[in-house]
Amino acid sequence: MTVRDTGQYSVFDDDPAPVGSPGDDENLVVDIDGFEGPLDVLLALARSQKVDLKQISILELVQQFLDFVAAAKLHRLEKAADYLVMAAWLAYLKSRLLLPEENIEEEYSAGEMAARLSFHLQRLNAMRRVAATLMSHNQLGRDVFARGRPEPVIVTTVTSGYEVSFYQLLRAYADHKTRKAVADIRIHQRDIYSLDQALDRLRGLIGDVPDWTDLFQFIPESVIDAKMTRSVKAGLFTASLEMTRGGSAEIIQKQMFGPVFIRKRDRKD
Amino acid sequence: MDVREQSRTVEALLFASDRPLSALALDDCLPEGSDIDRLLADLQQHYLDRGVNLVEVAGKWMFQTAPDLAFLLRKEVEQTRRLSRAAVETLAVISYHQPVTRADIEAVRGVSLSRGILDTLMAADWVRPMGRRRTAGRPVTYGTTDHFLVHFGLNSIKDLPGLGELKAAGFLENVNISRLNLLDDDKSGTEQPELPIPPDI
Amino acid sequence: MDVREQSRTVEALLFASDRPLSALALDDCLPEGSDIDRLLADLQQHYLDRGVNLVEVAGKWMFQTAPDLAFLLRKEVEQTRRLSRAAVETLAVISYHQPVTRADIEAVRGVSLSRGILDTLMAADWVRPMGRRRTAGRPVTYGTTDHFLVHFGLNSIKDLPGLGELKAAGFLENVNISRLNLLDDDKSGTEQPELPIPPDI
Repeated sequence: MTVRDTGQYSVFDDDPAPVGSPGDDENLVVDIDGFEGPLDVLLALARSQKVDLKQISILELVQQFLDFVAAAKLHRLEKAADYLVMAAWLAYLKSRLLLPEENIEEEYSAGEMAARLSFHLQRLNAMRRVAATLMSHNQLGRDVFARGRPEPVIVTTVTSGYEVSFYQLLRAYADHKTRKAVADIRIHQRDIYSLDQALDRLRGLIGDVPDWTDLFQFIPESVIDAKMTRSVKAGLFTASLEMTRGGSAEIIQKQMFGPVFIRKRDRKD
Repeated sequence: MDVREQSRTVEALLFASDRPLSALALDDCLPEGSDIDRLLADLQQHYLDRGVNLVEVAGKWMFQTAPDLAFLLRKEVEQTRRLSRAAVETLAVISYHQPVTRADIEAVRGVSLSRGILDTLMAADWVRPMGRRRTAGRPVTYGTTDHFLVHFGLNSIKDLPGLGELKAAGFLENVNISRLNLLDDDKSGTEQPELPIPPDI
Repeated sequence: MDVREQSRTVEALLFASDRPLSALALDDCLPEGSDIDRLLADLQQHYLDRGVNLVEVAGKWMFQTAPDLAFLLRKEVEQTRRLSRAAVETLAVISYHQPVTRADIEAVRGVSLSRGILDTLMAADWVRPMGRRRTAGRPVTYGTTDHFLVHFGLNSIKDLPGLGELKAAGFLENVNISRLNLLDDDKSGTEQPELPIPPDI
């Protein structure tokens, strides 16, 4: 069987709902998305025992859950780590329930752990029952109606001329924050060696050097920072291309990834 | 202004309004020495078996259509939007356990509270932040609004259906404490057992 | 459905309707063979000397406050007004960042604070001058009032949900909070002690 959360609320009390008819375990088709977490599955399984929740067999319940998880593993359990953690805990509980008590020196007895699980299931069940009752209560605007055409009078001990709900206040702040998160983009100023700087440096130095020179010889000695060095290299390289294009220098690279050499060029050449 | 006129006045004010009015506010519109409680009781009696009833909700008074006529009126008015099951359950946990923290809600429901639930309930003006709990992290606590009471026709939180049974069964005790009490009364909250189960089982 | 039930139905329909209803429309909601004209006449008679009357206007029927009580409705016409969006946002900024100066508010909101917003918030008794900041120009700082707390049901300003809690509740979609917090750190002046404000401010 498949369970789907249709998003619709139904009066689920005493519905033998989610896990499907008990007994057809062989045909158990599991859709984890249909359940709201492992406790939900456990409650559905416990209900399928068709006894008072206080009387459920925890051992049987544990086994059913482990079967459920085993079946679900074939599907998309990776989405539901909670189920695996619960399964691990239940497997532990099961082993404790099967072992004789006296051999175990731990804080909680298996009986206590089982009682605790049972309590949680009973409480969740009780909350679901009252939730259903609450929703079936007469609701204003659904079952009972206020005056449809109220006459414009407001009889209040007037406290303020303005009406703002707490929700609106929080909403305003959150919207403001959301907008601000989009608007406040700060770009850190980065240290870069500009093309102009590189051109100035190359033009100034290139005349002093007679022959082919490794372009990176022109990196200023003051530059030691690795990031800055990269920027300077990029700047110098771009500048060398620029000067070559302009005819005031020529460059040569003898092998791939090898050094780039540059020398001054006379226009007359 | 005799009692008859006083009654008509209260009737007119309540009839004109589409939201509940407090006895105090109504009394302000009456002459000195009027017995507003008596007037309200009499009006309530007069309307008891009519198509419109006078009800007390959230400690205030309002006229609304008789519940037994719901089946006739429903088609007249657009159905209120359906809440998701998770939202309904969350609303129930908040209303019965209030004030509760997010963690409390998650502990009771056994699943983490997804986005869009609390803000939906707050947008409907059924739930609001109440304050902060005096525990580590001082988490915000949530509770229900007066509008919640009005919407569900309750005079106070004490009128929630099944409240007594839940209390008797120990389901409404402090969520975290009750969990520990179940195991060991002497254990203080700091010695929570480290069981590998999120959320707390 | 006997005549009594038919009458209750008509009464409820007229009460809940947001517009006057024709006899024909009402008749549609009643079983075959109902005498709608008779029902309306009887209802009109019943309400004749009460605080509300059933009246026929332009061939349609509606409940209306008795003419002699209309003064009640006019007397208290203190309609609540809506705050502008900018004002709500300013109020939110003040409540979260107080004490703040005008300039702070403008810096946080990124727009200049138009005249009248602070006045409006102060007139509503939600915001008040708190003191003067010990910086150049000694600008006045603003914060929220006790009345603000009462209005929004807060025990203290610390009860306002934090950014993390707002996000958890679904208010902040796709916003990186840690980044927001960082941006908020430039809230200047928090370390400077406030000066008490002279009484004439």
